[in-house]
Amino acid sequence: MPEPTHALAEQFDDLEQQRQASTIGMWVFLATEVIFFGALITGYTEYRASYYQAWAAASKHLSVVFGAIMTILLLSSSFTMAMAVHFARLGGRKRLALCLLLTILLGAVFVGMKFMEWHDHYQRHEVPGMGFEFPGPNAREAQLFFSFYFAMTGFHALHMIVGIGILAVLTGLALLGRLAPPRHVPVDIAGLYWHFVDIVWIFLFPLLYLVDLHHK
Amino acid sequence: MSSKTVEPVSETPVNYLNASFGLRSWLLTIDHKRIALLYLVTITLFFFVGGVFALLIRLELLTPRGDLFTAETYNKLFTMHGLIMIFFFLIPAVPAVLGNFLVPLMIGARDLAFPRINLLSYYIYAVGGTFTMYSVVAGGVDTGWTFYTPYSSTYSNTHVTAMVIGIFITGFSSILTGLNFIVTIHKMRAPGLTWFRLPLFLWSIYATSIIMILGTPSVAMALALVAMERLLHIGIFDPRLGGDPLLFQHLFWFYSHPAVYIMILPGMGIVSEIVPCFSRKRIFGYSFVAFSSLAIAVLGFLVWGHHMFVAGQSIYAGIIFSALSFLVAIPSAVKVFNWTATLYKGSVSFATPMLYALGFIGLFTIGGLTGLVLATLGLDIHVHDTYFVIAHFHYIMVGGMVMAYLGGIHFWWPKITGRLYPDSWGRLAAAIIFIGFNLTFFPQFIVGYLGMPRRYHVYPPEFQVLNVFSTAGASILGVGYLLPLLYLFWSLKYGAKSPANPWDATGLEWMAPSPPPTQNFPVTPLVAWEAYEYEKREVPVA
Amino acid sequence: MTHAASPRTYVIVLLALLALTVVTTVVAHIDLGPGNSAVAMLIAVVKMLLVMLFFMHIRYEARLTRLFAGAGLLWLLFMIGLVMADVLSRNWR
Amino acid sequence: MWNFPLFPQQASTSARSTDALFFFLLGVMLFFAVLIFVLVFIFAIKYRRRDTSYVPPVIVQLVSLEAAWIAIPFGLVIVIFAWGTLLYFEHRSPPPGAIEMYVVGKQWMWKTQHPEGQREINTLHVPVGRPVKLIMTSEDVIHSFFVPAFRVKQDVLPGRYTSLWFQATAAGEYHLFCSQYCGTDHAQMIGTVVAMEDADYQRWLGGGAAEGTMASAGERLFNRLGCATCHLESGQGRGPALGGIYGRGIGLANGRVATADEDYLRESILNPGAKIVGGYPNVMPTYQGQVTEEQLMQLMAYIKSVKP
Ligand code: HEA
Ligand code: HEA
Ligand code: HEC
Ligand code: CUA
Ligand SMILES: [Cu+2]
Repeated sequence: MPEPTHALAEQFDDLEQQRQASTIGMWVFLATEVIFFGALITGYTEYRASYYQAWAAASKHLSVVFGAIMTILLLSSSFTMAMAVHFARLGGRKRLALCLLLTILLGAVFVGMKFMEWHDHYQRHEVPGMGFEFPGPNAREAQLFFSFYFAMTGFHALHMIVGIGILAVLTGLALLGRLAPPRHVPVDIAGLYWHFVDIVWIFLFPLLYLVDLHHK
Repeated sequence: MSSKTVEPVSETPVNYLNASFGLRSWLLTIDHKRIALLYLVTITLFFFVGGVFALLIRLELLTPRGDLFTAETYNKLFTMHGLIMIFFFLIPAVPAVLGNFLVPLMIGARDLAFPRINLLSYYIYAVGGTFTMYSVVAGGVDTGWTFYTPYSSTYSNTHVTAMVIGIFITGFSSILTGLNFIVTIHKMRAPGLTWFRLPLFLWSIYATSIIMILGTPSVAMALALVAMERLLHIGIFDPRLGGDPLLFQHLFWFYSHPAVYIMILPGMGIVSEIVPCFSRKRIFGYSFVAFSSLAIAVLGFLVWGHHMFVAGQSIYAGIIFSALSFLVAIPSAVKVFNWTATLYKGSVSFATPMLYALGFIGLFTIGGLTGLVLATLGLDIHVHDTYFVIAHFHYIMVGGMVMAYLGGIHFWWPKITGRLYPDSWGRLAAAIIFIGFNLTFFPQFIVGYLGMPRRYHVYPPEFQVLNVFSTAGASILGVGYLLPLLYLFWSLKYGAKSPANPWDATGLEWMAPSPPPTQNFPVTPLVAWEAYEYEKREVPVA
Repeated sequence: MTHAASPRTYVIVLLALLALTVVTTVVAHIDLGPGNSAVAMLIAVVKMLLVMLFFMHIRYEARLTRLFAGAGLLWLLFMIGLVMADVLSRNWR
Repeated sequence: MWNFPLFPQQASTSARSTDALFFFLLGVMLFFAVLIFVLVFIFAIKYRRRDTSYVPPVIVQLVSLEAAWIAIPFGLVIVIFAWGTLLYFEHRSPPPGAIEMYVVGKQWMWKTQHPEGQREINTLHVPVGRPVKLIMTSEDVIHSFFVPAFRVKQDVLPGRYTSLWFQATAAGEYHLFCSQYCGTDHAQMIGTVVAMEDADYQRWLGGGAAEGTMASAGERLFNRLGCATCHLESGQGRGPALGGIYGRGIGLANGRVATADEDYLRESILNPGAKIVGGYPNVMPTYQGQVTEEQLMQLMAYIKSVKP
């Protein structure tokens, strides 16, 4: 979407109205995203209830340490994002760009690690539909777990990549000085999106990595 | 910023239609009124495509044998009829055409909150439609509009993936439209226009938008998973791989039941505008009608399992869903009673929009009441997946919603185009549609209770007579639908010029000139009155 | 313009989030029976609330914004709740 | 040509109770439809626009009226709901002692088997006056077993059992439809249910099946597949004794209790690791892919027949 030349689009009366509209619009959008991921989580919940043992066994094939590090990365990126929003409101151009860059970096490392993990699964024949192998009696249900694992992390990673793209554009704009108040609202909005993607992962981490770890 | 155009006085004042010319100015417009017209054209196209499929269905069912089409062809016909009618016609019909046109006008705004997103959602719709048409042209889809797994995910070898992608994409158009309306109605109302001064059309569009944003993602995900099962051969719903095919049905109906309220609420909104206008009376029970829209939107989310009473769902879940389905019928009842009461002691005229609105009330009542039969656990066992269901939903969707849509088009046509259409032709078409409709679908209640299953292209001969009625009705219906197309087109060139407020109706949209200028209102209006203050207006000569 | 939290708050929230991540990972290794899932979800909800309240400024936003933030979650509960009502009671007689 | 039916035959006990409720609803529907039509008609005619100087009165709302038309439909739907739910329970609870017949749906035919061993395709013979319970599954996609004259219908799912029951009340031949869309020849997945007087039915059965009763066929399978090597009747084998387990609560290794219904037995055979019986090791091999749906049903008939 091209940036409006004026800070105020013509359908609005004042900047505050415009800011509120954008913010509410984003929250409404996030509500739809909740249901989007929610459909997956619902399926996950049903099968986890039906095939608990298989899912516990399959979950042990994920690396908790890896997952925890990724969680930490993503939480930190949320922090830098919050700082970006902070500086955008204050009008610190360089600091804004720096925070955005840090956020992109953390996010990119997260996605990179995700790809590494997927690659590992691929090498261990843990990708459903592609010569899936699983030791033990529950191979069929474990494959179901991995189907959900890939769908959930896949859609999450897709959101991350979109988010990184948005932040990259914003970084450019920030450096050009085009996000100075009162035109900082796009940073607010992108921040909401980024935090939402973070929240999704906050749930995916225990759902996927932490099933029944106490049983060996 | 609002330009300082003075109230136009010249012969052809500048309006949104003649403000600029050329294809570009239409295809790249961000004016909500022009986008509404883009939708109008596309949706009409889809309606007639879906209608041709319907006629072919009816033609095949004229005889009990499968003499016209093969089984595969027939299965594709009803699938594509259902998909096109639902996703590409009825769901966007009122919100995207009339909603887009009217929401800013009715609240005294210059445009929607996000005009560019509005254009984007039109193009998303167009891209989704392209995928769908591709899969139709490439050979079609035979899963039924419900895409039940495992048939759709592993057994069907038609173009399911392309179709599913088309619907997935179109879903986002719906989401963005709903988002835009919600924000606009919250944030852009003219000063003085409080919630309880809003026209009821806006309440129902608001309720519809809630369903659009909270329901659509569920079906999008369900269909994405079907596509993944087909493409990657992973098991999500496939019972051979441990999956549960009922999970798909849950995710599908979590959207698709509320979606039936996407398809009816805006129609109810239209009727709530038309009935007071042509009775010259305030609507009876404004706040009850307003809140019943919200009640339908919220409760409507909790009843989806009534499509699964015999699907192998738990009987206890069935009981919950049945009870909630009855609850959601109450707010609809409230509306019907309030519209009826509005007529009482009114000054009723029978212009074309009013005929459609009255038709809506009657046919929606029949369709809704038969919904009670379906919601009754013990009875749905017998009538599920028979023509009784087909008749139920066509009564609501065709008898109800298509009627309301046509009523709305006729009501606001002078505003949209600045032209008047010949009212007598309008009334004739309405009558033909009413008769043709009942002849088509009433026999289906009987044949349904007799036990004729849906999605059958061959059937036992004792059902034939009733099917012949139905086919005869459908051809009358077809003529009825063709008429408005002709005379509305005619009116574009030859119709008399319309004044700003031909019906002398209340509502901000009628204060703008017909057709409105691009900016809608030169100065933001200040609202100091309630909706439907017809007692303060003159009664136009009938 | 709404005022928002200070960087100091952000740091505290980040530390809390990191601490909770460690806690949830450690607790997962302790046998609590069915309590494990409950604790994991509880911690996730707390983390979500922290992010929403502070990073996403829900604390400082208008009621309307909170309404929509809550609506998505409520609807998700509808979905999971009624689907599970079916799944869990399917084999009851 | 004009003697076409307007109402379906009533040929089962549930047909009568279903129609009773339907007629009640028909009454409710007629009442409201007529009420609305008549009111709209009368108001529209009586208050049609005659005089443009007439200003209709302002009636904003009447809370008592609103309350009435919320309360009355509410009361009515409670009655309908309760009645419908009772009927549903009747439909879903086969009386004890019902004859158990087995149905397998596949694209696009119905395969049925009687406990005595007779197999049929697209037909099902049943006795009049005795409750019959169908235990059904599908080999491929979802189908639905629908007999309009009996007012019974139940979807048939792959990987699971569903059931329905009826008691025919009149001898005759009735339509059997597949009512869940299942692909190309969905409309041809039809058949006949033949209800016969009990004596005729016994005579029909008397033809006898070459392979003996379902239970005996199941017993032969039980031995051939090696089940008998572990599941000794004495309970001393590697697996638990199976006598009398059907319908009982089984204590599982994970502390929960599962009811040994058809779905449980099916899962125990195809996916034994899913629910382990308490006190036994998880050593039973899976029989996934080695037994057909019909053989599973025979095994099940056998397990049900074994006395404790
Ligand atoms: C716009 C579309 C629309 C609308 C508004 C409705 C409204 C309702 N529908 Fe319908 N329905 C469909 C479209 C719609 N439906 C479709 C498309 C299908 C089939 C899908 C498929 O399988 O392909 C379907 C299927 C369907 C089923 C599943 C049937 C089956 O497959 O076995 C059920 C079951 O409960 C049902 C119930 C209801 C109910 C209770 C209402 C209620 O909301 C109706 C409320 C209205 C009234 C009740 C009338 C007005 C009231 C009065 C005049 C006062 C008297 C009232 C009382 C005494 C309560 N519908
Ligand atoms: C908005 C939704 C909508 C609309 C408007 C319609 C409109 C019509 N529908 Fe449809 N229908 C559905 C939604 C809709 N339907 C759905 C969801 C299904 C279920 C699909 C499934 O099972 O998966 C269905 C299924 C369905 C069936 C059941 C098929 C089966 O189960 O085997 C039938 C059968 O009669 C039917 C008939 C009709 C008819 C006659 C019309 C008429 O109202 C159409 C009228 C329109 C025209 C006639 C076209 C306009 C005129 C012309 C093109 C001019 C030329 C014509 C002449 C001069 C005669 N529909
Ligand atoms: C290698 C030995 C072995 C063979 C062969 C075997 N089973 Fe089993 N079976 C077991 C054991 C051990 C259990 C208990 C643990 C469990 O539930 O998996 C069991 C459990 C069962 C149960 C559940 C019993 C209950 O009390 O709930 C059923 C039913 C069953 N088997 C049927 C069969 C059938 C039918 C076959 C042959 C087609 C078969 N078994 C073959 C060892 C075996
Ligand atoms: Cu089998 Cu339809
Ligand atoms: Cu529904």
